[in-house]
Amino acid sequence: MPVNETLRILRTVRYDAKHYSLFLQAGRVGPATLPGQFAMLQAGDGLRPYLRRAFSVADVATLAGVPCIEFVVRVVGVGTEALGRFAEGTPIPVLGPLGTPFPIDDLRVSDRVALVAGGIGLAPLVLLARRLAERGVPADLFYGGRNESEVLKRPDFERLLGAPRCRYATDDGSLGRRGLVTDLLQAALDAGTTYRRVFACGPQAMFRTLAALLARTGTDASFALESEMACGFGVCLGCVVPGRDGRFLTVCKEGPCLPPSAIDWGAV
Amino acid sequence: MPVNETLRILRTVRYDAKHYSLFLQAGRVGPATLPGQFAMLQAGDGLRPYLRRAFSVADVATLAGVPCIEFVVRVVGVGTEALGRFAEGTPIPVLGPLGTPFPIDDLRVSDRVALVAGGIGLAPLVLLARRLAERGVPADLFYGGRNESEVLKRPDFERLLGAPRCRYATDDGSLGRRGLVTDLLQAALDAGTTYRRVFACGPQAMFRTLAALLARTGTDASFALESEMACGFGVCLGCVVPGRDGRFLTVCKEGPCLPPSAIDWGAV
Amino acid sequence: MNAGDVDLTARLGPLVLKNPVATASGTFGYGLEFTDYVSLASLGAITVKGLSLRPCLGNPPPRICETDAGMLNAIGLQNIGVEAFLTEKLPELHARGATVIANVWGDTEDEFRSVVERIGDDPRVAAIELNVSCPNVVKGGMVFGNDPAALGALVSAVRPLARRPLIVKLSPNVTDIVACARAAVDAGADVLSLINTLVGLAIDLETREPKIGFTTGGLSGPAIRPVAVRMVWEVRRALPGVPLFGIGGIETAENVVEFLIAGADAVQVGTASFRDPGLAGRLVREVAEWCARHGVQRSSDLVGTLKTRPRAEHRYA
Amino acid sequence: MNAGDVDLTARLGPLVLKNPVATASGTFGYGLEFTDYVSLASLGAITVKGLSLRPCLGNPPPRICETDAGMLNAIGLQNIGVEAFLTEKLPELHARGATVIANVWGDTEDEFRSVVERIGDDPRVAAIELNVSCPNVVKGGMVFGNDPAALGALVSAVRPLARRPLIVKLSPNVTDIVACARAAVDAGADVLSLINTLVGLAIDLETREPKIGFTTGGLSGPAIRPVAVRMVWEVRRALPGVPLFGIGGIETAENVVEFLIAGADAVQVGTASFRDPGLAGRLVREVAEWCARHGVQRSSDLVGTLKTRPRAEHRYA
Ligand SMILES: Cc1cc2nc3c(=O)[nH]c(=O)nc-3n(C[C@H](O)[C@H](O)[C@H](O)COP(=O)(O)OP(=O)(O)OC[C@H]3O[C@@H](n4cnc5c(N)ncnc54)[C@H](O)[C@@H]3O)c2cc1C
Ligand SMILES: Cc1cc2nc3c(=O)[nH]c(=O)nc-3n(C[C@H](O)[C@H](O)[C@H](O)COP(=O)(O)OP(=O)(O)OC[C@H]3O[C@@H](n4cnc5c(N)ncnc54)[C@H](O)[C@@H]3O)c2cc1C
Ligand SMILES: Cc1cc2nc3c(=O)[nH]c(=O)nc-3n(C[C@H](O)[C@H](O)[C@H](O)COP(=O)(O)O)c2cc1C
Ligand SMILES: Cc1cc2nc3c(=O)[nH]c(=O)nc-3n(C[C@H](O)[C@H](O)[C@H](O)COP(=O)(O)O)c2cc1C
Ligand code: FES
Ligand code: FES
Repeated sequence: MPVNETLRILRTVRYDAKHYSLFLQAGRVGPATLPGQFAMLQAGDGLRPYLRRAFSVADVATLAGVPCIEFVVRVVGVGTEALGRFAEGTPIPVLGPLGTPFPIDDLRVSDRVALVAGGIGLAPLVLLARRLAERGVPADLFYGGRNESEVLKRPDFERLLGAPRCRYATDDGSLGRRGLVTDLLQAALDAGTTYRRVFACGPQAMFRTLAALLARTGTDASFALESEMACGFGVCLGCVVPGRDGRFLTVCKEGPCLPPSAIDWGAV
Repeated sequence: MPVNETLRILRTVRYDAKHYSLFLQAGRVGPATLPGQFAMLQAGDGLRPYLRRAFSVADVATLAGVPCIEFVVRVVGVGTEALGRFAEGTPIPVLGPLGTPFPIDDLRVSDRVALVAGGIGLAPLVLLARRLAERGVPADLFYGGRNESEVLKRPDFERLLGAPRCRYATDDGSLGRRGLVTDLLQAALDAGTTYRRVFACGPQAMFRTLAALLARTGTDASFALESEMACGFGVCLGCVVPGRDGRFLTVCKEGPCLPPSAIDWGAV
Repeated sequence: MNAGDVDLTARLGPLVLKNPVATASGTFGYGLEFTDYVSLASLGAITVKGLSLRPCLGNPPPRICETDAGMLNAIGLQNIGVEAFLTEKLPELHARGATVIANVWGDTEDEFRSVVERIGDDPRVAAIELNVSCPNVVKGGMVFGNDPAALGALVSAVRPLARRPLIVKLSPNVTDIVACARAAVDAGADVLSLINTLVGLAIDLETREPKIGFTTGGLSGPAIRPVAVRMVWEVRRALPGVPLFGIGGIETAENVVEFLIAGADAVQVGTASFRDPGLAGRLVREVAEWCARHGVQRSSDLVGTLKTRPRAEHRYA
Repeated sequence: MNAGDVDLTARLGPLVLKNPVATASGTFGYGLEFTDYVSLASLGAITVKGLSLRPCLGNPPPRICETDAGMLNAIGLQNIGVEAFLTEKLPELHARGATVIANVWGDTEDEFRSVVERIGDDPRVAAIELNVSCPNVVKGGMVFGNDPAALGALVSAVRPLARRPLIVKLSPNVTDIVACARAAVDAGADVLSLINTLVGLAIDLETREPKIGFTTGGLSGPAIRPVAVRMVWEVRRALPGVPLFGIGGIETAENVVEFLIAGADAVQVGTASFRDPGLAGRLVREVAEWCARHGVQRSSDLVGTLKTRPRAEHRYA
């Protein structure tokens, strides 16, 4: 049951000119959030941006003892720009948690899963890693970014999953393997690793390659999709992706976490 | 010759919930400003407010040794609200100085003038008082406000003009006489004081009463008018007041300082 | 005066609402999505997503984009169909005490007639609103909405079948909104809603493709409010007896009051519900407070009270 | 590629501009007010305030108000008259190297003809722009602008007298912008400008009076951009050979490029010059930079390059 509340900024941590973490009071949204869910944040009360923006809840934790929600944000336009400039204490209207989370209830300690992140797609995987770790489900991270400095929250992943389980790919080879994150996963699969389920979040191109790859191996998967959203709770019907059955699926409600097999990748 | 430049906020001094002084770097606007002129300030780069807002240059001075321009602002809507909330150092686009200043070049030390302020209409009179003081022209201040706390910059006026020359009227009698500022002036005129020129700024109702009063006594005057402005430099033709001759006068260019005799008060 | 003492009743011909704040079709889902944020019973009315005879899949994405002070949409009228609405949504809406306006559309006159017939005299539907103005369809709405004669013909065809109060929602993409209003009223509309969205286009410069898959989309939000207020005023002035819903860019109680003064008997809140799903409920209270602060006993006393000045002709020097 | 290497030339039939960034009538005075902020010679063109035969006093205030992402105005076409313009302003504009578009209007067809005749073949006037679309007059513009037949008749009457390139500036307050465009072109317009302002209304709630003395005003600014871009695209698609000025809410180089892609050969910057009087000059440079960054050698290569997808009809489940 989503909550419409106003939460104050506790801290903003900048990674580089384009990336930051935004820590808000946890409010009622935080404790209710499952991995893969997101929230709609209003950046200021002006007309630009006009609509709320969607952000995965990256983590639910504490900051100096205060319960908080963390969002990891890449600056791409007015909304993400504005959200990063607010002072500590600024009240931010938050609607959440929203959407269908990653399916993890059926996982057991004997299962092994993969987390695949491309760029800012790391965001929903932090909380997922935390919950899997709490439940003792072993998870391998495959994380691709442009370069070392764009690979974010590495310490968190390595602490939660164990450093040896975290593998990286960068475009320039500055961290891990040079190349694509999907190559990393391919290599692992080729080496005979089998995964009970693959959880992924990243750019469209990554999803496409991954969907094809996983379809070939018949691996179960859940992708945390993105699309432009006006409402975030299933009423504008603006955020849809074409489904296999010819219908359109709402990314905000039926998603964001959807099995790639439900999507008509040819029509995306 | 107006300058279109960006000046940083040096300090914001709040008087009460509705009033503040905004100190900007003087830039090239400051030194060029004559009393009665104004500047157009852009409050943020968003869409609300969309247009710049007009503010009289209240003073040109220094703040901790740094040359500055001061604006005295009453909060009435989004623009005046936003301008008061910016942090020190925020760059503000400023266009100025604009408009026709108060006519003071012909004044001599043997002349005596009156400054009449109603409410936020004090703003342009501070710089005027400063220039008159510099030139040794004696000036009486008549300043009306709702109550004592809405009478702003009293120390400045009293230092520049001499405290005995400053008379106040408040609605509630909390400072000076209870009643209207025009009553104060009326009393002075009735007592036989004659003024070479009356400089005034205030709300419409004050202007009207004052115009009638001064027309009766045949006193020369200059009123710093206000109106809604889109451009501030004579091109939108949005800011006009009806003139005596049937034409419309631009408050931003032919004004803001206009002789009340030029205006068709019946049509305002 | 206290806000609680203000009479908010809005009378729109046969349709009487407990207050003048309703929600606009397509921006409030089927209502039930909002129960976490607002009490449906507290609203003047809720208008549900445009219903067609058969479930409609809608347009391929992208369907929406943000613009300055608004957004474009071309959802393509995706909906579950009138049948599913009546059986799956309406009972719960009714149980929750919502005053329900069924917004309906068709690709053809026949389809319009069939949807309206299907609703029949179901008392759980407070009124039927014909969307003759959706600009996002290839055939369908557009044709009816922008031509007074076609509009009149459509309303005439539907009117005899409509056994609930009939609202016609007008398109603003016309030269003469009064002609459209008159055509709808002459053909039997009980109430008019105005406005629907303005047709707009926004382009992705990198791909040189429209940001909306359908190319153009409907512009909504604060950007269009002055156009909407103007059209409400024009229609009110020309047809003073016709009840009106004002729609377009409403975000605040002041915006509601502006529409009432312009001549709307009630309003519908649209896009702003995306920004804040609890907005419509809050506006009911805030309109009451505004009235109380201004000594207005009945909000209906505000309706059509705009004082205009005579317009001068050009004067030359 | 460097910005300096980009060819910015804009060809609009007989009117060739050094770059596609012009200014819009009524938002750039007579040009000379801007010399402190921008080099007039650097602009594609400047369009001066609408000129009438006799000096016109304009409407009583209030004439303007801000709205969300824009403003309303009803200046009432105050201007110094064509005679004073030609003798007092044009010589200096010419000396400064400005490419001057004379925007003109009249209350009657005769007045339109007389203004155009008075300009004659003055080579210091690069083109004449007919404002048939100003919504702020009681008689006059409106009548011509919103009816294709009246518009065609007016342009036909003026065309033989116009000895400079003739631009017709269209009103967006119409059902069918293409019909208006076609009427103007068939009657001899060399170039079309679109759009003028949308008619809007805003109300002062305390006085219950319109915020604009004339009651309604013309809505301009970013709020109207999607409507303007759509109309440019519609006209371009229907009349691909007709040169177009795109106007409406332009603030950035990206906005200019959007209009070009939609089908405008050049643009006119309006209300945004009030916000920042130096804007138009900066946009010339920024458009060149945008082109350089995107490997576009000639800005005219962008014109009309919108890639649209086929529009699907409604699909039902
Ligand atoms: C469910 C969901 C979860 C998300 N989680 C995160 C997150 O954790 N961290 C993060 O940085 N971003 C996340 N995003 C993306 C984020 O919502 C967009 O980056 C943001 O809306 C852009 O807003 P803006 O005003 O900065 O940019 P705009 O000016 O609105 O847009 C800039 C560019 O980004 C594109 N864009 C806008 N919205 C989206 C979107 N939703 N998805 C993809 N592209 C978009 C636009 O088309 C445009 O090209 C998420 C999106 C969704 C739908
Ligand atoms: C030459 C000139 C000098 C000025 N000097 C000062 C000054 O020194 N200090 C100061 O506080 N204010 C001054 N003003 C008034 C100031 O410009 C307005 O208060 C401001 O524009 C309001 O902006 P806003 O966004 O806060 O309010 P808005 O939301 O724009 O408007 C709120 C209310 O104020 C009214 N309003 C808007 N603009 C004006 C205006 N220009 N004059 C009168 N009423 C207006 C509106 O009609 C509305 O009712 C001056 C105005 C002019 C024209
Ligand atoms: C996403 C979206 C979907 C809409 N769908 C419909 C619809 O199905 N039927 C209809 O009559 N109007 C529809 N509209 C129009 C709105 O009901 C309303 O008339 C318009 O958005 C203007 O109001 P606003 O500015 O408050 O949003 C839709 C609007 C939006 C933004
Ligand atoms: C204050 C003002 C005055 C205007 N006067 C004229 C005019 O005299 N003639 C004309 O053709 N258009 C006039 N216009 C319309 C503009 O030229 C332009 O078409 C319109 O404002 C849309 O562009 P924008 O959104 O960039 O302002 C005026 C616009 C404004 C805001
Ligand atoms: S964002 Fe509105 S339905 Fe998904
Ligand atoms: S404010 Fe534009 S002419 Fe005065």
